[in-house]
Amino acid sequence: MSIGPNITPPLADAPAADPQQLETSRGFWAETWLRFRRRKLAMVALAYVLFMACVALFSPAIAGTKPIICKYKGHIYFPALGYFHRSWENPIFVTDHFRNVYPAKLKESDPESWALWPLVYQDPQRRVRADEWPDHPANPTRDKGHPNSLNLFGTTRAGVDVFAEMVHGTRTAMLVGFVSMGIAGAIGITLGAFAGYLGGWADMLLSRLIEFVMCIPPLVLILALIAVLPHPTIWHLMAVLGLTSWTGIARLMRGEFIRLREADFVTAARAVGVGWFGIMFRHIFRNGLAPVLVPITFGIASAILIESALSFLGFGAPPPNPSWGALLEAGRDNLQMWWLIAFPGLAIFFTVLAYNLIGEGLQEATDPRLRQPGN
Amino acid sequence: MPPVLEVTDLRTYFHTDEGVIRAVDDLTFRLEPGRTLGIVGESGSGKSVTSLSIMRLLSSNAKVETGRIAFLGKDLVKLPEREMQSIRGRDISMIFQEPMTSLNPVFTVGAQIMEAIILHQKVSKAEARQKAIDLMREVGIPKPEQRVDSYPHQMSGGQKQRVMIAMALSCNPQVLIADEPTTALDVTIQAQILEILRKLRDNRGMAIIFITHDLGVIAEIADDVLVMYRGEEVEYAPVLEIFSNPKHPYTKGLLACRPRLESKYRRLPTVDDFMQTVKEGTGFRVIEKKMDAARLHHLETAGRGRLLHPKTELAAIGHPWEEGYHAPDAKTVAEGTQPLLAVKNLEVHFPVRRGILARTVDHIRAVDNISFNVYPGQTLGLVGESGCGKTTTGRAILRLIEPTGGQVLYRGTNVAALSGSELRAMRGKMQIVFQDPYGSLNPRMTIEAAITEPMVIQGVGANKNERRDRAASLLKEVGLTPNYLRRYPHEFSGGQRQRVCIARALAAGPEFIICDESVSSLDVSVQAQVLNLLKELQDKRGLTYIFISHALSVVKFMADMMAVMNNGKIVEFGPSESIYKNPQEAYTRKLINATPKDDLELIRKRVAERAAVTK
Amino acid sequence: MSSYIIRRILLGLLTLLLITFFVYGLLRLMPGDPLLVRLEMMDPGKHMLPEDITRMREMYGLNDPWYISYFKWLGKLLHGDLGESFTQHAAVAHVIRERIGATLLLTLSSLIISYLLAIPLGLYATARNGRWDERTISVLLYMLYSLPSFVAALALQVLFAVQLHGTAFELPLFGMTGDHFNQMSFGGKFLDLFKHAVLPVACFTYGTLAYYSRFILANMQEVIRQDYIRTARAKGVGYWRILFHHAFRNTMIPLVTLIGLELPALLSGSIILEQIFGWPGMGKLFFESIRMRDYPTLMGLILMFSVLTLVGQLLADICYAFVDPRVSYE
Amino acid sequence: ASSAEKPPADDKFKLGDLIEPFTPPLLAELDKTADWQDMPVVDPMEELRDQKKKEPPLVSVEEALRLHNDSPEDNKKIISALSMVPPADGKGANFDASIGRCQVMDLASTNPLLMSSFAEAEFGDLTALFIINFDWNLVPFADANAVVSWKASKDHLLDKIVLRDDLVWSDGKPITAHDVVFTFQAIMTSKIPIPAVRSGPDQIKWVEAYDDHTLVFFHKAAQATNTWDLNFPIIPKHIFEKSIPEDPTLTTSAFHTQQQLKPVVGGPYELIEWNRGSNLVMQRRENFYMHNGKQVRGKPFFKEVTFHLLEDGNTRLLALKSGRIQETELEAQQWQTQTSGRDFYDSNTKAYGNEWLYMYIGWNLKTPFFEDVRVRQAMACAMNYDEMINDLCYGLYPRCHGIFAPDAWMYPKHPLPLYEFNLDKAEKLLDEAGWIDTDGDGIRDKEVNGKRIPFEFNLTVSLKPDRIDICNLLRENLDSIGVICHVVPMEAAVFQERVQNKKYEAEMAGWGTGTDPSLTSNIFGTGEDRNFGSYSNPKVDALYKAGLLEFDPQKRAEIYGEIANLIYADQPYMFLYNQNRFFGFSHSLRGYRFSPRGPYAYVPGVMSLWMP
Ligand SMILES: Nc1ncnc2c1ncn2[C@@H]1O[C@H](COP(=O)(O)OP(=O)(O)OP(=O)(O)O)[C@@H](O)[C@H]1O
Ligand SMILES: Nc1ncnc2c1ncn2[C@@H]1O[C@H](COP(=O)(O)OP(=O)(O)OP(=O)(O)O)[C@@H](O)[C@H]1O
Ligand SMILES: [Mg+2]
Ligand SMILES: [Mg+2]
Repeated sequence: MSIGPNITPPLADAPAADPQQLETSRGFWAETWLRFRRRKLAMVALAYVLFMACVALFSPAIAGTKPIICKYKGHIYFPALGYFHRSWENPIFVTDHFRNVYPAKLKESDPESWALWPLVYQDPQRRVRADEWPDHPANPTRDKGHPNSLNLFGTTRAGVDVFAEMVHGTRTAMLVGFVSMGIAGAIGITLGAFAGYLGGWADMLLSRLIEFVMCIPPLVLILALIAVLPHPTIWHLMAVLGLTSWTGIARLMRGEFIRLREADFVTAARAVGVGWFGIMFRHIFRNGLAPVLVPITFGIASAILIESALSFLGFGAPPPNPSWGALLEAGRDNLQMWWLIAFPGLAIFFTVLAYNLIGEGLQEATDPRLRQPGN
Repeated sequence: MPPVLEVTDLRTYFHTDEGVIRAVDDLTFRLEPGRTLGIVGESGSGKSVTSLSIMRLLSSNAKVETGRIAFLGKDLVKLPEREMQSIRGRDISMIFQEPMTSLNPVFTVGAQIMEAIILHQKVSKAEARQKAIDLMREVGIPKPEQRVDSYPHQMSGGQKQRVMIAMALSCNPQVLIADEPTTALDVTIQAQILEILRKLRDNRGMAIIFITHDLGVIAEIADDVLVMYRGEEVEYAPVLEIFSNPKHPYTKGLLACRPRLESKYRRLPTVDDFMQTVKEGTGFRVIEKKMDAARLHHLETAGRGRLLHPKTELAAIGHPWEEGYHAPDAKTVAEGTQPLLAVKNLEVHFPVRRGILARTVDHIRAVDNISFNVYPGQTLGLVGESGCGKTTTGRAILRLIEPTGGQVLYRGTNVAALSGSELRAMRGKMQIVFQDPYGSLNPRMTIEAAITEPMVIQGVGANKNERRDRAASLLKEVGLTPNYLRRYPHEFSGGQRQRVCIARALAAGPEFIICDESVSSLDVSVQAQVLNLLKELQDKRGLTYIFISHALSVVKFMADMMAVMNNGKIVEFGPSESIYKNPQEAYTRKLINATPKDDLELIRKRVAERAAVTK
Repeated sequence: MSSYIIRRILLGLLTLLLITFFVYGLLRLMPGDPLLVRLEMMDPGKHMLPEDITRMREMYGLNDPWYISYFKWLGKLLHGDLGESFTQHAAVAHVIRERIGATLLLTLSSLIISYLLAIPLGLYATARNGRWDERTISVLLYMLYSLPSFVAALALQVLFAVQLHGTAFELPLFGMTGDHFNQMSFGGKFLDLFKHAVLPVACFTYGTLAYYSRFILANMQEVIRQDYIRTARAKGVGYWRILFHHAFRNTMIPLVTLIGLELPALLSGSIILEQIFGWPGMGKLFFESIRMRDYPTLMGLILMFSVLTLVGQLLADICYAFVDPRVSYE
Repeated sequence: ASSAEKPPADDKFKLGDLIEPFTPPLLAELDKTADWQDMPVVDPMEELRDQKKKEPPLVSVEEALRLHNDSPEDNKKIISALSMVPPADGKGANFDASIGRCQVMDLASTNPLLMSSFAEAEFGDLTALFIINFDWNLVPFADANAVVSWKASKDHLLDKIVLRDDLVWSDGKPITAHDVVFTFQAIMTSKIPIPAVRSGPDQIKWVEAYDDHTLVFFHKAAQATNTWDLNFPIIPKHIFEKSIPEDPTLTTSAFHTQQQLKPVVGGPYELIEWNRGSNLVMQRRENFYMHNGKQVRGKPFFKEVTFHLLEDGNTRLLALKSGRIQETELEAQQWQTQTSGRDFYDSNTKAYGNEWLYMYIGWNLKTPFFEDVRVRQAMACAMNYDEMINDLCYGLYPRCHGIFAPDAWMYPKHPLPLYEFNLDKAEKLLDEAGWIDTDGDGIRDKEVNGKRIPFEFNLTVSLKPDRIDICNLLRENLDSIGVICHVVPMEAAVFQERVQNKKYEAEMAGWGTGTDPSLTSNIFGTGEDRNFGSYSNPKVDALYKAGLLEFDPQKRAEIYGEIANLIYADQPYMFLYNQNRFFGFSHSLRGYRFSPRGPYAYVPGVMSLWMP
């Protein structure tokens, strides 16, 4: 230590202090991530979510009736992409009267052809019928589609494979949750923060806005939007969900800001000359995270259920669109077919669990008081 | 007599990302009923951790690695939490070092005291309330009937500290651990508190562990003294022994560098002038050192003499310039210089609210029509009874509280009229070190972030690395090591946090700083180091300070001009030396007289008194 | 404070005006026509004659632009008249009044029960955070959260109304009151209502537990590590008292916010559960009114929800100042 | 409450303002000129007893109750055994019994004039008084419980009805011809919002009460449907005479609110309790069947009838299984999967009836896609009917043969063959119609008005999963032949608006049957109200006109049969299936039988239910 008579003036002419053993320090969020990584359960949950994201991304390769890749009449095609968008499936298969049944037709129309098939020969949008695939009887319909070796999770009333539907439904489930809660979180946190921190007239106005949005029944709004939007899509649905569900987050955030804006460290930050933005989002926000994390984590999960309810109102993806919620809804009408509820229900449960574990982990990771190695 | 508390081989370590911190390493002491153990030591040497280990209130990353803490024969380390809980408060109670964060913000202080009373004594609510009021009166809180219903944030630092004391005393414990209980108290109140403690000790046989930096206080109250340095015990002996015949170089250094009202130094000596530590494996070795003459000369002559107000103004405030009366190197500010800060008729009133509709029934005149000037390069000392409005004045100057009335002119511009961005720019130049360092640090920001933030705002330092290096050197300046940069506020000791706050205030390169009790939790050596630093900066760059403190010796050392506040008003204002030499107000005189003395005579007298009592 | 409240109430009225105006616009924008959805339109035998449709359109004020209709509605409202339902053949006020009791019985008891359960659960979770018992409980709660209420309702119905039929534990399958309710004694009425309410309230409640208790846990964790908790422990305060008294009080701001947010739900009921249990609540009414584009009823309901929402927010804001002395509204 | 609103002066309430002024001749004059012919006056219960005598039960009651309803034969046996009614003296019937029934929808009103839903119709059957009614074959007659005699003039322009003098309202006041006149006038009042009941009575020119019991109806024109116009419920004049002008809505004034809860009725039961949204209790009316201490009409079988509002199918089934209700409608999958076990058959049985209710996919002929009949025929070939019937409909519904059911009297003698699933044929037809994939994107297209448009259309459907599944099946097939069909489920109101305003391309829906085939003219007649697809065929129009004026049943049947064939050939609709309705009954219930419009939409209907 260089405590001595020759006190080095700290500023102006301060020499670059010995930079040798100073590690570059991480930011708050980087450190949060570091602490998050130590929480086993949270990491397992995160892995689960990532796994689901992979399932969503590679769903056509997991379950489908269209080859992932095939060589047909001298060209290479990727018909499975048709599950993402119809136009990505080459029209040649329509022109050649494939009628969406590839295995036999491929051989029949071009004996030279070969194809790489998805893991499970099942379609999320239609029933697989007899003789499409060797030794593959038609999918059972009505209430006969108990889970079996060909239909792992059973089939729906119309004979659509539940496993395939769930695999492909992961896409919607993930997307809806993240996008809608992303929007809601962003709006809610920002407006709540402004209202709470600025107080006074800004609060009065923003709070009225919050109340205003709160009072609009979403059902009415959605139906009214149907009048305006000629073809509502899943993206509209996510936007609407996001734009209507931020009010709670905003109120909670506002409450935290009201509480924390009087805290001494905020006064200290003001004294240092930190601007309002810095105070709000560098100083207060990270200290008021706890109450909003909960609605956001639960919101991500419940968006999955809301999505199905809304697509049932004709808002969002049209019917053959595979979705967990739609399966549950179908199960509701026919409780005998327990598999329609059990599997999506489990998937939703795991998702709720995973998001919550992540939320818990995140909350604990943002608390430096819990900083301790190996925990 | 069997000891009430016996600590043997205590080792408390923190396990952190940065590795193991040996906060307490192999500590042994015993405490007998009716006796006081004073613990002194370097800031951050593990005093608080020791007391928290005894209370078993350590944070979750701390662990008592080895050792035994025997309370009446029971080993507290191994006691089930249930039993421990019944010991806390009733048998052992504690006054925490930082009263600001240790009080629950949503309960009135009265309720918090009453809870302790009801918990340990069979009394009704009304009785408890009465007792709480009595206790508050006893610890010197004015108007306790009104104050019981105050919330912590409505009280001054010293008042909160007294609430903590009242709370700890209310339980009538067998052992009282007082962790720097008087840092925020002015000397008169401090004397009063010490008196209470003494009485309790003598009448009830309460054993006290008294942690403090103020050797004067140690001299007044302790029977034995434990000196700690870097988590280890370096000396443990009866008080007279320590003062009359210190063995360890650290103790010697400590005794040598305590500031005295009558000291002549321009710079203060630190323990480093008396010893040197050498790393040795995981530990360290201390080598004694003698202060050389050159150093002593430097200490006595470095820097400028006192800088007083312009003569006309001195005359106006009743301290006309008299040649020869002042120190030979004292100067006055040139006539006609514009004051850096002019406070005119400043008033801050807090409403007192009652009832469901929270109607304002009265006002607390925290700052009541005060005016003064501070000239560039000057240090204004602000002293006064706890709760007299010092902090409020400081905050009002920076417009952190909107004043009820009056004006604050900074370089002639009215601070109240500044817009948001102008104000922010101005705040780069004006800084404040808060009285409550813990509360004023963002719990979720590393101190690196805390210190570099003002630099970013004021555009100091070109990039991240440069700023970090600057922060590191600032930390060194205030006596902390740069590898603390990545710690969070809660991972520091009280004194360390205080220094972090000073470093933060210095970071942006201000020209005017308000230091609100900024060195109260520092041991004398570190305190000296920090004070030296402040003076050095003043010399180099002409900084201006308002220095708020209870320690008159510190104020006298630092201040050119001095203001004495009482009840929100300035009762005396003038050159600090004149005021010390010749206090005009009875209140000022009382303050000066109550400063604890630590000369050997006095200690001997006290020891003799004690011996008589314990017989 | 009182001036704050008065100001808020005045502003609230303005907000209400804006909300109703906007929502009225939305209602009229919704595709669908209250006359075209009427069942008569689909009746293969008797159908509404075009002249009649025109006549009724005139009568219902559907020919006016929506803002004119809005002001007409508002004018009536100022006389305390909510108008007449298009589909229920009764005054809107009457229709709503008929449902309020049933809805409140369901929602209020559910709200109270869920907080009564969730608070201890949350506190318990705080105390035992990370241990196996807390983990088990929270996983169970998440499981309940993901269990669709229609499944739970059916299971409970089968168990209590069918399997336990004839035993002392039998509970009614549906409805809010038994047959000949009006002839029962006061105690009998109470018991009857109680029995009918058990299953719906249970279904209404279980799903919320996970959310509330997790919410409480999250906020408690923030507080439990503060220094003042250490002070309380040093005083020798018992662990549960620390949790409940010292820490919990400090989490009140978010909790009060949450309760304020939940307040309007008191009158919104639940469509699914009301359908399953044949409960004459507001959820069904609202849904039916939307389905039938019954504008007056919808406006009546929305006005009520809005008032409740505003009141909820106002109460929460006022409560902030009570639960946290640092918050003031001056 | 709204009485504060003062109507404009010229907007005064006037009873019967929609009736053209007319001075009826004296009765004696009429009797001279009319050439009265006797019309049937029937006691519906008696008729049912006669019918049962003609068709003896196929099995005994005990056997029927033991049967599992797994085939049409079983169904027939069960119905034949359990549709028995007690003898005229009521022997064997338990007159103290009460019945719990369920409704899927709440009543909106208890006023018979405001009746619109199924539940309201059933309530009307139990509580309201009708003069003219019809039986399970949809044959009209005058109800002998109310009428002494019914005569019609030979020119079909007059109907003379003499009421019985032992009829009283539930408040004891006699029911007279003046009540009928008053009701007619009320129906024909523009200020009174009577949505549906007015269609029919509006074809009546005048109703005159010549004395307390003698009524003459004057028709506007001689049409085969004239008697149907007399099928409206009667309301008490003494109750409404004063209150209607004050509150023409019939519902909102305090008096009317009270009337809603305790209406004065003329039917066999009266309302004693109505909890909106939950239940409704009716009690047998003493003064309906007793007059001056003498029984003058058949005693209604139940002491009390309760309607429970149960919207959830599972709850309904549980309620039946646990004996809380005695009868409920079943959903198809409940019939199929949840009512085959012992837990159901132990105390219940089930039965279904073939109804004249068909589901279709309707094309909007005004869109470029469907104006060509070949395209519509191609569509008809692109539906996998077998899968639809066997898988999606559980094999429970028969395929639809066009607008009339095969067992209807107006079904064509020589029906056209049904379309079969044949994608190759569909592709051929589409090619012929010019829908060819010219740009090689896999979607068929065609140049319309100089613009090339792809064959991509929306198929709107309401939010019913079974219907969505069927649309989806079509979508899948079309997709494989290069036609893009988006299935767009829509909320009911949106659906109705889009369809009724003809803003759609294709829709899936269904039609039930009216009482007379001529009623379908407003669906298929050019420019008619409900011709949402803008179908137009002059031949069909002409035939509808002829059918209305034809009084000979034989010839009428031929006319409508021809209409059915023409429409089937033109395919404005893709005809899917006839939807049956399924019911579960408690073992204790007897006397149920079905009609083409469901089990109770005729007389005696609900009144024939009883318990031993
Ligand atoms: N939670 C923690 N995590 C890591 N290190 C800690 C923590 N709390 C304290 N320390 C470290 O432990 C050492 C001892 O701290 P302690 O609070 O006992 O000091 P102290 O002697 O009370 O000092 P002061 O006089 O400044 O209050 C210090 O170096 C401090 O940095
Ligand atoms: N927010 C507030 N509401 C009400 N009263 C307050 C508030 N803040 C401070 N006070 C009161 O104002 C007076 C002055 O407080 P201040 O903090 O300025 O004292 P101080 O001189 O700094 O004392 P100390 O030396 O103890 O810190 C005290 O009596 C205090 O109780
Ligand atoms: Mg300490
Ligand atoms: Mg202070």
